[in-house]
Amino acid sequence: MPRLRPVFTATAALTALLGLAPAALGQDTAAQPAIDTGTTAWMLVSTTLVLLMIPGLALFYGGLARTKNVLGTMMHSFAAMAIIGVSWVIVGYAMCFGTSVSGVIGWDSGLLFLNKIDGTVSDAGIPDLVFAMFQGKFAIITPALIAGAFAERVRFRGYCIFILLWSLLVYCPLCHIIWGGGFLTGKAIDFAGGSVIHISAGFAGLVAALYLGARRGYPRTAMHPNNLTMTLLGAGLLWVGWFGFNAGSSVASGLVTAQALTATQAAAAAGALSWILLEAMVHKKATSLGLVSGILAGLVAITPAAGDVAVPGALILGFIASPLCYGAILLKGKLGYDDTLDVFGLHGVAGIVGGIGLTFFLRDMRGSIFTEGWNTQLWYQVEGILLSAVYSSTVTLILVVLIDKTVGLRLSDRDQEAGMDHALHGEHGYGLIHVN
Amino acid sequence: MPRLRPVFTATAALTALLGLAPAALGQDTAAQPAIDTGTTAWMLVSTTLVLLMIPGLALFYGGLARTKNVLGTMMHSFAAMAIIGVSWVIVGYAMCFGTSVSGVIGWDSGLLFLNKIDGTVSDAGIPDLVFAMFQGKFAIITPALIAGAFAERVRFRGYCIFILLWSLLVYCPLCHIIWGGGFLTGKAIDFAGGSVIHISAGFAGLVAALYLGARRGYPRTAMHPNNLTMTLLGAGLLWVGWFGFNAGSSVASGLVTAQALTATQAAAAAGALSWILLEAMVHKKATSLGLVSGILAGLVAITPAAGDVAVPGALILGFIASPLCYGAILLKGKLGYDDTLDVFGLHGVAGIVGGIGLTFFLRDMRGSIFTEGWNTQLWYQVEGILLSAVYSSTVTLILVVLIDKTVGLRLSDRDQEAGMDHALHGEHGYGLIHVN
Amino acid sequence: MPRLRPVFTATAALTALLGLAPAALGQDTAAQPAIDTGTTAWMLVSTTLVLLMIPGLALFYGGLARTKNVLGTMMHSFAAMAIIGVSWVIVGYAMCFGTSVSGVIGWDSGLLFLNKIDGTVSDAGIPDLVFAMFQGKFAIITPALIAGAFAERVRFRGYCIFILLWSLLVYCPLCHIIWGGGFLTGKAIDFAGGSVIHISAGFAGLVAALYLGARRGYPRTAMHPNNLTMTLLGAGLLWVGWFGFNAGSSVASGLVTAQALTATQAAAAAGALSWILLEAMVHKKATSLGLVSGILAGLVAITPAAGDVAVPGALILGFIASPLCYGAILLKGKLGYDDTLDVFGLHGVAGIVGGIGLTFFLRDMRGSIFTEGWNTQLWYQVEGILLSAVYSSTVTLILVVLIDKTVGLRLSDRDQEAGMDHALHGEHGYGLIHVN
Amino acid sequence: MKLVIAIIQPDKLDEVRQALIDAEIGRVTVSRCTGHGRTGDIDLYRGQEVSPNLVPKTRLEIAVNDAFVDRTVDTILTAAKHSGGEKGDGKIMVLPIDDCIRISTGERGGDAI
Amino acid sequence: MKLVIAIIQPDKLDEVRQALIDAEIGRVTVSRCTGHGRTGDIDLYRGQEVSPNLVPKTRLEIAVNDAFVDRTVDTILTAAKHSGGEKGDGKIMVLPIDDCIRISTGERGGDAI
Amino acid sequence: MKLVIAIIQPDKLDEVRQALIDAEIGRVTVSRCTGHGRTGDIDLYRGQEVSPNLVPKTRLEIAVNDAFVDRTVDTILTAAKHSGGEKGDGKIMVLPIDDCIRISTGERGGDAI
Ligand SMILES: Nc1ncnc2c1ncn2[C@@H]1O[C@H](COP(=O)(O)OP(=O)(O)O)[C@@H](O)[C@H]1O
Ligand SMILES: Nc1ncnc2c1ncn2[C@@H]1O[C@H](COP(=O)(O)OP(=O)(O)O)[C@@H](O)[C@H]1O
Ligand SMILES: Nc1ncnc2c1ncn2[C@@H]1O[C@H](COP(=O)(O)OP(=O)(O)O)[C@@H](O)[C@H]1O
Repeated sequence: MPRLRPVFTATAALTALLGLAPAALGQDTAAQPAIDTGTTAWMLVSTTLVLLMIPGLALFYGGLARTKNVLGTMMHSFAAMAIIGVSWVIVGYAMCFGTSVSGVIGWDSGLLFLNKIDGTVSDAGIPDLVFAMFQGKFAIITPALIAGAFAERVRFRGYCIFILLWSLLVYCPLCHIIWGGGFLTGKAIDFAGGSVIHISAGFAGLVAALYLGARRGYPRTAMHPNNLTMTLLGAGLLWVGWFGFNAGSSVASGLVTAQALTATQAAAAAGALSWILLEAMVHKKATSLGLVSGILAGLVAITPAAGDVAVPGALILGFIASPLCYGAILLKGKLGYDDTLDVFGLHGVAGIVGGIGLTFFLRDMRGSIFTEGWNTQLWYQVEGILLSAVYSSTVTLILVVLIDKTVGLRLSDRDQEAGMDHALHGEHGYGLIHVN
Repeated sequence: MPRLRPVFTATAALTALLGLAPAALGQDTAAQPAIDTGTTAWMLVSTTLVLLMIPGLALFYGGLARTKNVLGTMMHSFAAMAIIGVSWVIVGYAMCFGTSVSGVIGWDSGLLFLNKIDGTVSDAGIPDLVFAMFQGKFAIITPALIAGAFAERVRFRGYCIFILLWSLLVYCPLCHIIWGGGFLTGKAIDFAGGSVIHISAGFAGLVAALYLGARRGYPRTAMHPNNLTMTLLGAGLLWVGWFGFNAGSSVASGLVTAQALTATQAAAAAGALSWILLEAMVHKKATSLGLVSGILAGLVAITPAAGDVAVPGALILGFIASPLCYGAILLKGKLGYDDTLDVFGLHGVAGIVGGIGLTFFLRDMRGSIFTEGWNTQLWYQVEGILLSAVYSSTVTLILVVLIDKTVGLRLSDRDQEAGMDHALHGEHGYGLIHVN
Repeated sequence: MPRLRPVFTATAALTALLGLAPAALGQDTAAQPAIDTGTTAWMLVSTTLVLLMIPGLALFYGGLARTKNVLGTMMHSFAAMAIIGVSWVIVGYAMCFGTSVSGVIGWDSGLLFLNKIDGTVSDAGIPDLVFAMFQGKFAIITPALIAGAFAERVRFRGYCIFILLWSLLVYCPLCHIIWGGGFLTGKAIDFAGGSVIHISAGFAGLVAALYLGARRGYPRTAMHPNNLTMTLLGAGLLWVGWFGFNAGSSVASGLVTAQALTATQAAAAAGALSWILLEAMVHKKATSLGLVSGILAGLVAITPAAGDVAVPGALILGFIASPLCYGAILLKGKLGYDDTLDVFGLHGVAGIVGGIGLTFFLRDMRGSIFTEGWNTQLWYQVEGILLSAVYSSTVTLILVVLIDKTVGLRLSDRDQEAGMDHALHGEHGYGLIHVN
Repeated sequence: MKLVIAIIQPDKLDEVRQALIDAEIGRVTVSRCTGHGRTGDIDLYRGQEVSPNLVPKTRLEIAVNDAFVDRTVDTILTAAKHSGGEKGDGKIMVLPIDDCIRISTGERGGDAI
Repeated sequence: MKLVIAIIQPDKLDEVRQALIDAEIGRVTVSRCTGHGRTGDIDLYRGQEVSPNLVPKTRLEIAVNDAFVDRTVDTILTAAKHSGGEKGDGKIMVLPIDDCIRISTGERGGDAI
Repeated sequence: MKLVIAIIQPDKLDEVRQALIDAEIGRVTVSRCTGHGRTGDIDLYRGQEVSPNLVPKTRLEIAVNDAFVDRTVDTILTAAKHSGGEKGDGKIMVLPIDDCIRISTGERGGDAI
């Protein structure tokens, strides 16, 4: 069937072009560590759970948007699945976990298309591909988090370009520096991504929101969530997925995994409880959005700390994160800028609370890195947070300005009025109102 | 940074106050059983799956409420996550699985804040924390189940106090008695919580519904589910989560686990099929609410039996549970009391069906406890059910009366008319109707 | 308690009647392979994940239907859970994986009610029941997929009979032939069900849609999705579940599992990206339905190939599947037949793309079967696809004609206008519009 | 000029619209409402038959010139009936209009209808 | 014949309907609307009080014969008030009707109301 | 007294409301409807352009005293136009009102508007 050969050759050419040796084919798998099926199973599950967080986030954010923007808002998360999903396997993993180039970025052309690790097993007894997939989900969710800050007023095309560049220029370096062998690896404690994920996304959101300006009509016009039941379900899925996010970050299926899961559960519950208690005191009413915001605050706060604090510490972190986020959101109202879905107020603030706060509740099991005492550790923590905040803010600012001036990022007033769903996607979220 | 020390000291003081030795820090982990990563993985997953049931339940119940009560109804489940989530790690686990005090309640101050088990591994090869978390999810879902019985007419504050007290005074003792080393442990077969969970919740719901009286307008006014698609999704998530609930209750990843999962699957399908066949015969129409009610009936009926009956038994239990629940719900209509979402009609009735029915289909693998013959076993079963029913009813009645007379439990007629969402939570479920 | 004995005896009689030896009771479990708890854990999880796909599919399809048909459409998936859920444990498994009868169908009366495997362990180190349950979920989802092709115009009773017969007469033979020891087993590569599931369902849908004719008003009347947010969530759950579907099909928790998961992730992302890029080029707008259709196209295309192609191959398969499906759907518009939710356009087309396309990207690890060279393999692939397509089409045609002429399959025009929810199920999806 | 308001059964909407178009009455505004009718729209709820006291209906508003009133009413009368007229088929009301303006052009009166 | 249109608070719907039935006015059409009122329907959004500028309301339409107009208006007036009259309780409008037709039977005028 | 009914494009609601408030017409009732217009609201469905035959519209009802009718109509005319008037911008109808009652106080007639 010679008609089909060209395709075959084309691929071969493509592979050759990219310098990919056909690694998997001749690989010697004898000298590898044995696979631990149990750990592999849990890491596969964790990968799946973190994937579940992305539709969860789409629901969480989508429910809070106005009816006319519900699809556009959900698309921000789904587009991250498509775009970063592809870029991660091509270059993202290589940039995060390749050989360190001066401690700030990784690179290894053998890791392009995950070629080199197609058949290898890591020391933890899991196929390297599983780790790459697990990390890939983190890379997907981080830019999707930012989207909440400028929801309801961003063009889709510009957004897509933004998250791709942000992922390569902000996420990958930070991930490499703190986790992948860069200059802060092994110093700052960031169990599952307080700095790398939540603080970097929080500050990116803040900067982008400030640059793009408020939505048309904000804050004069009341902007009501179109469907809070969706937001509640989203929060539920996020909590569920976070077990993979945090407990999976142990890259094991053992004691630390259990501790991370326990801390996650305790902090989420404490965050939720603390938020509704506060609302009950202030307004005599506990809201459902408050409860789920508290869940999120607790989950974010425990993220950097999950494997390293015990139950009392987790409860306290969750408990204090909520009032601080609450305060930050009120402050936003005062300052008048428009962080649509409070990405900074939740992820930025709770990320800092967790990153700093964990120093005081460490279980002290990780040995070596603590020999220098807790105030050294505190300094490492501050360093990690500052680095993420400053670096992410700076590059984000450059990106949004560039993109807005070229392809356009801010949605025109007319399109904002018509709604993103119709103007950008040619769709309507709910056909309910169509009588036919 | 001396300014931060006070926090640190405060925690230390708190810990000391509660009599918590800093157990985890100096713990000797050498003599422990080795961790089985596979079993640990499955138990972590089961914990996650049972967590998923709680948003699932929120959807299931929420979809059946009227539009004006949808958030209030979902909040019942979410509040349980927050409140019992915190109380469980503080005292709940100690009261269920601590050293037995006269066979009726557990206690061990070392288990407060899960302190003593922070680094220990159980004989099953899983960290004790995983078991504590798995059990914690059961503790969360049980009071959330009750909420369905008095949905649409309960004050949020009173509800929160109710579930906290109910969890401590009803759930913990029952859990201890039947599972945690109390006087029925090892006698009554209750694989995953027929008595402890469904029967206790079913009777509590019945009693509370009777005491609080019917909703304003019931049964004269037609009260339509606001969103059955939500209920269907909820049922789907419950089925999914129930695999963790039942198969996880084997605390293993092996043969019994597989058997429990198989029985669960078979019974759920049989329950669903039986309900729609019945409807098709009676009304010439099969409803979607009927199908999912059948799923639930099947799942509840198999819960006490999951690990101990084979496929034919599971099919039969599922098949007979549905018509009996159906009948009970029709009877409710006749008797005229208002168990809003049929907590008794589903969980109470199907729990009894399973608890009694399993005696006739036992696989007879568990050995010793059956040497006394099946009618002895039947008596144990009845004993367990009666105990749960009577004890739960009694304490529930005391609690609802006390709470209603003090902080208030029944929602005023005016607030019922305005809807819980607006009156209690200051929110609206759907912004769809807001034109802007 | 003699009153209860009759039931006991009745079961015994039933069991005896069906020729079921009480296998599990006296079974010798000593000579079995040891259980691998890790692999068992992952396979339990995979089973759960594939179960999750069914509510996922219900949401995906349900959201695309019109408001008046939303429950009826979701019921198609849920009914499959009930009906095939029961038939599978009774006879389905025996027909797929029993001893081969002339290479076209399996049979083993000991497998009825899964009796013989109640306590056995397979060579992969997992209880046989887990494998049976995992496969059972595939059996459930396949007929549910077909339902999309004739959504909004089919009677519920006829549909129920159709899927039961289709499952027994089409699915079971195909499954046996390609996977269960039949004449194509070990020849055609169909890792997780490209032919067995997607192509067979795609062609069945096509044939049924052609026979039943278009919906009343099609294509003159615009028929709007009632709730695209539901469809998006459904797509998210499908992606999540597909990790179980594909990676679980390795029946392991190791290297191939990881490779299958990686390929799945890469292809889904590539499919989504490719679809929105295409839309952006053609319409200057990327739609959310397009993005999720692309996810589906990618997932279907990688299904037969998941364990056997590396990242570049997966990306390419995903990337080309979307435009081909897109084209097929446009063609449908031209040809004017009414495949309501594009079952053929997505599952049929992408299944063929994957089944043929994989030949050019094989990792070449499976050894022996490739010694004959890739064009032999290509021929096996074509054979598998042709077999599924022709066999499924033929039997489906017979079934729909028979059922339509007897119990009735096409919904009357009047009932189509009133909507399936009201006419067939006596319900309404959304009570939102009820003002009370 | 008159405003014809018709409350009909939702399942008749498509037919009525088609009939109106065939009678050259091309403009109409449709909304959802629920009515307190004599008839029951029986739903099932866990084995119980539930008859809602407010039944979903569809509301049409059609502004017409005086000469078209009868044709409009007759068309609806014919198309909205279930097999010769059933309870719950609905009602038509005719209200006077003082003025009518087309927004895009500013035309007034009969021309703007 | 008159068309009585009443915009009321959603939580009063049940009471108003019951009162109308008690006053032997059994037919009514109900729909949802939102109004630009003077009053605030305060919602909470993450600790901030949000006062929507369009407040959900319920709209009743009742076609009555002239003799019934006063009774209808008075009934609504009484039943729709919150504790003696609050801002936002709503408004009643009375419009003339030229004709009314029952679809099922074709009856016209006063009999068809 | 007159009842001004305007069917406008949903995306113009905010502007129209603001313009009315600026013209001191502060009360309005808003609801959703769909209209059978001449214009297409093109949606995409898997690569196909779908033009719904019923397009979502927004319906305003404003009860005004006779002196305000022109001002109301003119305000809407100006604010609801898309760049000088496009197909589908909608329609305004003016109906007579016999009486108007404020529920909270029982005031009647012009004062209650
Ligand atoms: N007098 C009325 N005022 C307002 N709406 C009415 C009136 N009469 C009928 N309707 C509307 O018409 C619908 C059909 O009325 P119903 O009494 O069921 O039909 P019919 O009178 O044709 O038998 C009702 O649900 C209601 O919405
Ligand atoms: N002149 C009017 N035109 C149209 N709708 C009106 C008018 N006046 C009041 N309404 C409707 O009645 C509702 C109640 O009005 P509001 O001003 O809050 O009450 P009240 O005048 O009784 O204090 C408003 O939300 C609006 O929907
Ligand atoms: N005669 C009419 N009767 C009822 N509604 C009408 C009438 N004419 C227009 N409409 C409403 O106004 C909307 C706009 O009408 P359209 O024909 O698109 O605008 P225009 O006439 O301004 O070009 C329609 O969708 C419909 O809801």
